[in-house]
Amino acid sequence: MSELRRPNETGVPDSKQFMHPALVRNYGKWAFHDRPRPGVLRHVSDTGEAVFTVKGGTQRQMDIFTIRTLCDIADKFCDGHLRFTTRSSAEFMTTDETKVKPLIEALEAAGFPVGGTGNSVGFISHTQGWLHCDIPGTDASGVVKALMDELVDEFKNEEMPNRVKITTSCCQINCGGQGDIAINVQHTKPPVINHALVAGVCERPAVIARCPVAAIRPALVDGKPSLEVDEKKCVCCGACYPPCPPMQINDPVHSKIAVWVGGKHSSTRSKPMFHKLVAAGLPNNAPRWPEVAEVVKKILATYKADARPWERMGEWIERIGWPRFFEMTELPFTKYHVDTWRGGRSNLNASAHLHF
Amino acid sequence: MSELRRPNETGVPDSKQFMHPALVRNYGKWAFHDRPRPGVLRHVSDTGEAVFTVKGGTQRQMDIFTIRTLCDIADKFCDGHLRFTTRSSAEFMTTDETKVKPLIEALEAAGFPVGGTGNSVGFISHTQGWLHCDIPGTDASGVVKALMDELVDEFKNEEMPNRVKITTSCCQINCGGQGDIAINVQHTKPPVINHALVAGVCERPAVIARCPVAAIRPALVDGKPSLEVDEKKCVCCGACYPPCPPMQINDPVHSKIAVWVGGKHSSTRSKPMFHKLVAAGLPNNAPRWPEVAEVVKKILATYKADARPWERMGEWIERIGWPRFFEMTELPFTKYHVDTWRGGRSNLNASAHLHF
Amino acid sequence: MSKKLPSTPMLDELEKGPWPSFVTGLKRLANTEGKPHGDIMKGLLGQLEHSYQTRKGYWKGGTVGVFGYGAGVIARFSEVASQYPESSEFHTLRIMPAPGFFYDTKTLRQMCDIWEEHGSGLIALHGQSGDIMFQGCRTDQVQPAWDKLNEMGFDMGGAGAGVRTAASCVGPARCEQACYDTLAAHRAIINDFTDDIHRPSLPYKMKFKFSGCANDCANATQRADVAILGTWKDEMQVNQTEVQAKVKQLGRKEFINQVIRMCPTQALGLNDDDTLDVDNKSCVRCMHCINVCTKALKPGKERGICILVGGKRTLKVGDLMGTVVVPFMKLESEEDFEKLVELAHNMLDFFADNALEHERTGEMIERIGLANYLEGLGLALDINMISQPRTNSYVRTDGWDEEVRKWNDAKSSAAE
Amino acid sequence: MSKKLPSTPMLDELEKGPWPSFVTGLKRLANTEGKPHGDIMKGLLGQLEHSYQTRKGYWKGGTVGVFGYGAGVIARFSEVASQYPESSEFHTLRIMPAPGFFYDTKTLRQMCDIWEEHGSGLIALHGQSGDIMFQGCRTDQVQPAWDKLNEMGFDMGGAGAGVRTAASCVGPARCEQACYDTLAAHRAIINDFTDDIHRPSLPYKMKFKFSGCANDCANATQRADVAILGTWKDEMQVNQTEVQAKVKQLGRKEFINQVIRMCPTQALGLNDDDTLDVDNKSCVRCMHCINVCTKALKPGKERGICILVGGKRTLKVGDLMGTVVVPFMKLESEEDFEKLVELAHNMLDFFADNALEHERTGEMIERIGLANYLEGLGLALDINMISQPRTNSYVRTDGWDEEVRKWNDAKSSAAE
Ligand code: SRM
Ligand code: SRM
Ligand code: SRM
Ligand code: SRM
Ligand code: SF4
Ligand code: SF4
Ligand code: SF4
Ligand code: SF4
Ligand code: SF4
Ligand code: SF4
Ligand code: SF4
Ligand code: SF4
Repeated sequence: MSELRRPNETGVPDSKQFMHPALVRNYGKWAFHDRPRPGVLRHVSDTGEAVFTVKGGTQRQMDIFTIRTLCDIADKFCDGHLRFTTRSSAEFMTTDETKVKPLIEALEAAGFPVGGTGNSVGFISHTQGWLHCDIPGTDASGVVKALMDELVDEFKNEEMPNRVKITTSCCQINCGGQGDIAINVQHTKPPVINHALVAGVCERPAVIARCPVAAIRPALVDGKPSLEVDEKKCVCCGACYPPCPPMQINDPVHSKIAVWVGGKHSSTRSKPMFHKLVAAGLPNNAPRWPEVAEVVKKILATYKADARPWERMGEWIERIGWPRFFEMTELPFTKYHVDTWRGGRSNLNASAHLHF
Repeated sequence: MSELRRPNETGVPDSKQFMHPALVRNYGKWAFHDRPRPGVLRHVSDTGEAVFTVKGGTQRQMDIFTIRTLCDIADKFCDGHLRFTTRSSAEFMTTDETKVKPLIEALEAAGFPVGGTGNSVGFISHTQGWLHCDIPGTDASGVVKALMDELVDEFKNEEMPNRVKITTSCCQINCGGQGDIAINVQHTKPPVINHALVAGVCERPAVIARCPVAAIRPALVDGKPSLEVDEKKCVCCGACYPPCPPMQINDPVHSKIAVWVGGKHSSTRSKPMFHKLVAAGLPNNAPRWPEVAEVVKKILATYKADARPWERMGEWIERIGWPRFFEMTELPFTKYHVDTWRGGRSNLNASAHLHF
Repeated sequence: MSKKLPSTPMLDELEKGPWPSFVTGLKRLANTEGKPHGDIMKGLLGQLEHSYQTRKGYWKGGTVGVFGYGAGVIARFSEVASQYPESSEFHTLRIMPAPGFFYDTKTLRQMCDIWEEHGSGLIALHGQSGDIMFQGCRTDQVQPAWDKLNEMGFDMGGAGAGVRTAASCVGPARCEQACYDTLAAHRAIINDFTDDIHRPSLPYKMKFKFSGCANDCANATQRADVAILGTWKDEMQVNQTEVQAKVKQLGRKEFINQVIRMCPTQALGLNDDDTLDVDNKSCVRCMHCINVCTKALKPGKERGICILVGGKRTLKVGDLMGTVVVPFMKLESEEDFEKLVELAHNMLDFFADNALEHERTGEMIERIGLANYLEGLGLALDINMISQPRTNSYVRTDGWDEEVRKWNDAKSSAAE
Repeated sequence: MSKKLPSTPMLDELEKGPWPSFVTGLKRLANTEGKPHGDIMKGLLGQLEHSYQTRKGYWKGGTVGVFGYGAGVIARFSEVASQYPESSEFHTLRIMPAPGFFYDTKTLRQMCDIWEEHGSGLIALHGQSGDIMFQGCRTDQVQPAWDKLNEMGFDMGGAGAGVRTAASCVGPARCEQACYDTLAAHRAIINDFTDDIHRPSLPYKMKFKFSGCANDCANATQRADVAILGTWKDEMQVNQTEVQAKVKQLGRKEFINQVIRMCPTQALGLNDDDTLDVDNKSCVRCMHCINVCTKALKPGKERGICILVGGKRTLKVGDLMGTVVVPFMKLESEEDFEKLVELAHNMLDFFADNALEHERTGEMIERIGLANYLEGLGLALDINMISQPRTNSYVRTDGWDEEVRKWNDAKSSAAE
């Protein structure tokens, strides 16, 4: 065997070498921007130079042919430069306004919808799912694709009150994070323990420590060291599963989908907000999750019709109130919506502020 | 000994028998009110009838001579009717506008300041103190009297941005409740246990259960059952003292005064708010507590100068931000201001909202 | 014959200044010859001066009561009785006033006379819970003083682990904002609970307070286990002409600042003709705009109460605000009032059965969860009870479909 | 020679519809002859279809790495390898892109070529943390693929209990709102932490994220242990002529609604001449008005960063947002950057020394208290770190005078 190569521990490369030259020229000198049309940004610098950005949606998990197609387009219109956004959309920059239209056409011809700017629905943040993760309850790529098919018009147009950030997550760990709408797996039954395997693979104290409600105890099963779960305490979070695969939390029927709304990272107007549970018990109905799509579309349509310009999902609901949100979206409200976790009392209505 | 009389278990009497007849006539028919001058309200009913209310400050803990003087005034101007407010001010009602001026003069001549309406500083809510309670760290009547002497002009005028509700409490139990400003005893050392007495008077398990931080343990001292306090854990709250007087929490030097601001019960605009610690370590300096008065006056003057119409103390500070509040009031900010109690993390700034 | 007035240099400092002085009052009582309060108050002034000098209190509790009742007298015995024997016993009688603190002078004078004869002559109007506090009574005078007060038509207030004396705002008697009859509700509830006031046997105290609107002039939200606040369900009443007058009075910019900008839910807009654009669906009945525009705006016509449960001060868990358990309920007919009283009883019973020793209602709900409390009381879950749904996924939801069914059933039966 | 494409009726459903289909991409790779990814992807499609049919995942973890590093490869072995042997090993290489996700096509094509040769041909641009994810590699191909990517000038990203790959918004490269150079800060910090990225030995993971302003396009506040956000200290820049133009464009009422009324701290007033009245002392730098009026308003000129610490997802305690530990710090000169990097190292060291196993920075701070964290880092307490002071009296304050002295000292030394 040949000698192994020592890595060049270089960290991240300098971005400027990859950047469109107009961005390098105007670095830190931008004066303002506007959006000539959905999917297109125009940033004007203090020097008067304008850069047009055209934004195209991708599937994130791309085959090399798709990436090469994007490169072809960048070579043709953007001097061989492009970038990706924090939401996996591809951005093509040019200083030449006349290139904008053909660029859009080229992207759309190649199957990349143009949009995702301003008050549109952006691409859905993406996790691994059955394609790659070792603990998923559903498939992220599939859910995202199915939903984006339904929402593509909202991606291509800017007709929402404000930007809509949707996230998906294939387990309750929720690598997708907070979102205006978050679509996450929610387990509904305690893990079924494969006792035969525990002794072999599981570092028991670590698993016991992982449980947020101290529901796991060491136990002897058939004379072998194993674990048992206090099913009354267990909140079905699945946190014990990654460190101990015999704690089988995933279930084709009982691992459901829940929809959360009103999360936000920005400190814009309101402080950042966590997303809030609105719908649960939705079936994990691969390959197109129609029940999930229906809920998401209903929420979006209601938001679109009722919210005011610049209101993010959570802000809109705070204004109109949760009673009206549930009324307009026709979602059922249950005791599970009432927070029972640590400090949950702070989510009760401690005021005479009432919405009728 | 004569036979004991069985009580008439009648509960509370009907108010209408005591009410000024104009109030009975217009009961539930009020259309609007205004304030012709500080200390005077005019309520107009749907029928067009107007009732004038003149409000006078009292010392709450009144001798019968004082009460009789109030009665004399009510007899002379108000057909023998009066009421007290939830803040112990006396209200005199008449339908005769010409009586308002002489009524005011009569009250002031008798030593009752007229005011406390609208955007003034109301009378300070009052607790028992050394006069009557069995656990006080200071005297409520004295603190209130000393402060009202300083604030009487703010009682008589309506020059504050909104109503100011001040409360005092002679121990951390805080019978005075939340206030725009709350002036409360704050103990700074753990209780000193009088072991000789514990065995005799103390129901030990009850006291142990009362401690919010589980700092009290049973102990044998000189062979007798007693208690001991883990001084590292103890938060000096004094909750163990009422059920067990040998847990001597009161100390002439270490029982200090703390000032809290921004509490509010109303759901008006903002939801109700708890008051927040701003100053502590003030000496319990009877008989006139000048250090406390100084802090309170500084806070009030700052609020008066800077807040906008209708902003309650807490709302004003939320708008301008705590940094500016401390800057303008020149109060020191310490690590003790940072909440460390259950859920205290929710009082940290979880946003990029910054005040400079 | 009688004792000399003690020297009270520190207290004397509290005779200075413009505010009415309680010390002057105490001295007035002490200086009166021929009444029992003369001596009592000399002792009291001595002990109080001693407290001021040493910065310590010298009262201890004990048990003193009246025949037939188990609470209502706060017993105080002096720890320095040897120095101040005249005030060695200084008990307080808590007596409940009429709701809204209304008096005629005849009644007040009669009370003064009784207290002149049997007590110290010191009366607090009123305690923070709402009692008339007759302060400073010798043990042997408690029963006679009580008998006379009771004969007048007044009853003992609460103390200890029972239902407490309630308080209510002035309400419809003199306030245009009152959305229900606070005084009647106060009376209806308290007079149905006299047994629980007088013979306390709960895990801990229980307080009711009544405010006619969200301004909460009775401090109910945080200071009552059960807070009953007025509100309305339909649209607020707007007189646009008066709105325009108000805009003129304040100026446009100031009107925007004080009204439009301060609405907590941005429910208000100012039309270009200076009329108001009210989005009643967003309005949370906070009262602000109505307070500013007393002539132009009023609560709606479909009025009633909301009930918040669990307010309390700080012991053990930190302060709690009450939280909504009944978002709206009419309170007009006799049946409405009966329903309210019944609900109050259910609350008390549930508290008695489920709270731990020295646990208030709010702490109990925090421990068992709101859903269980509602179920225990048979109250319907309502979205107005939360400020927002849960923000974490730590919950076992396998009863989801069943709960959805319940919600839908409740909705369709409400629609019927 | 090569395998048949498996039947994938469920996955085929995901080829329908307008959005670019990853299934089509997978099939494209599977259908390509003469490249290793042809077979790998046939296996993968088979296993994925099996997952869809049975609604279960079939990957398990393991340990695979590259020479010299302890992390960066996410190992995946199939539990159904007997049925789909071609994709029985399907590891991911996490590679860090340039800050801001900038590429030229040469670089991207080169990456595609490498992955065509050594991997499955599937690349995710990008992972939620910010990595380029080269997904689907046989164990024996990991090292050669890595060698080539590394030779290109790219380095391995984070995994496990170490510093993770960072993310930054586009920042000054194409955004007028950027209050500091996100890309430079990202690079400065990450390139000083390569050892902690590549040889993880912390109690748990640690993430940095960089956003140029409060809009937080990098999702730093909740998704990073250390969030670095741009802000400003002086007054915002206002072009009143452009304000008037904006009022005209939106109409007065709409301008009030969208700008004045939406400011979270009522810092804005509309003057009668349609100019803006900005109360910079009340403004919290939230960006809203600036976002609406991109031409009229700008952040101030005294720009810098604020640092929030403790954001994370839900495990064990529920989600946490980062909270302020440095309200303002200049980030312009080289020394400024050095100071930032040093601070980041202190944060890491304190975390390494004080966190429990599997405890994130936010949980640690919650456990030990913010004051102790600040003290550990030598950071000055600042009022911007709290949203409000404590609301309960449960604290032992006998060090009050000492703390006051510290505050006053700090204040007077700042004034010097
Ligand atoms: C390109 C991108 C940054 C990057 O480095 O990749 C970006 C770019 C811009 N963002 Fe963003 N944001 C980008 C992700 C985000 C995210 C994070 C995310 O999407 O996951 C957020 C925070 C989301 C949250 O709160 O959870 C974000 C919150 C904002 C906001 C605040 C919105 C709000 O009202 O809360 C603004 C302000 C605005 O809308 O004017 C903003 C504004 C902008 C502006 C207008 C800034 C500027 O002046 O150039 C940029 C044009 C966006 C457009 O397409 O209209 N951007 N922006 C990201 C595009 C993502 C995408 O493809 O959809
Ligand atoms: C008389 C009294 C009720 C009673 O039954 O005794 C009362 C009477 C009125 N209150 Fe009050 N409030 C009274 C205690 C309170 C309290 C409780 C307290 O003082 O301890 C509060 C809640 C305090 C809190 O939030 O902690 C209270 C919060 C309000 C508010 C809301 C203020 C706010 O913006 O938060 C209003 C609305 C307003 O100011 O227009 C209000 C308004 C009013 C109005 C204008 C209602 C009306 O239309 O008649 C009354 C005239 C008051 C005046 O003097 O200007 N009243 N008001 C109480 C007088 C107390 C005193 O002598 O100072
Ligand atoms: C007299 C009064 C203060 C006053 O001068 O007005 C008072 C005085 C006492 N309160 Fe109070 N509380 C008084 C209103 C309150 C209030 C305000 C209210 O009712 O609106 C509160 C806050 C609200 C609440 O209920 O939480 C209050 C919260 C407490 C607490 C703390 C309860 C908690 O859960 O945190 C205690 C301690 C206890 O119950 O063990 C307490 C205990 C006491 C005791 C019994 C102290 C003791 O353990 O011996 C005091 C007797 C003093 C005495 O010598 O008369 N007092 N107490 C008030 C009752 C007068 C009346 O009947 O009208
Ligand atoms: C690949 C990725 C999702 C994606 O498709 O983009 C991912 C995938 C995994 N995450 Fe994640 N996380 C990814 C970004 C995130 C994020 C978002 C972010 O970084 O902004 C979060 C939320 C923020 C945070 O850090 O809290 C996130 C929160 C977690 C957690 C929960 C941590 C917590 O404290 O609550 C875990 C569980 C753990 O660490 O034990 C986790 C664990 C995992 C593991 C390692 C599951 C496991 O224990 O085996 C997943 C490996 C999947 C795989 O097969 O590759 N992942 N994970 C993201 C990393 C790609 C990249 O390097 O660019
Ligand atoms: S959300 Fe869960 S299943 Fe999905 S990638 Fe993250 S850890 Fe894996
Ligand atoms: S699923 Fe969650 S709550 Fe249940 S045992 Fe596992 S870790 Fe504990
Ligand atoms: S605050 Fe404390 S000392 Fe004062 S009356 Fe209430 S219980 Fe007694
Ligand atoms: S003072 Fe408070 S914290 Fe200290 S021992 Fe007593 S009850 Fe416990
Ligand atoms: S609470 Fe409302 S109804 Fe009652 S007095 Fe105050 S303003 Fe009037
Ligand atoms: S009552 Fe309050 S919430 Fe309703 S419109 Fe007026 S200010 Fe807004
Ligand atoms: S976070 Fe701010 S600076 Fe960065 S891209 Fe978004 S708007 Fe621009
Ligand atoms: S930046 Fe935000 S807080 Fe500051 S004035 Fe604008 S809207 Fe208000």
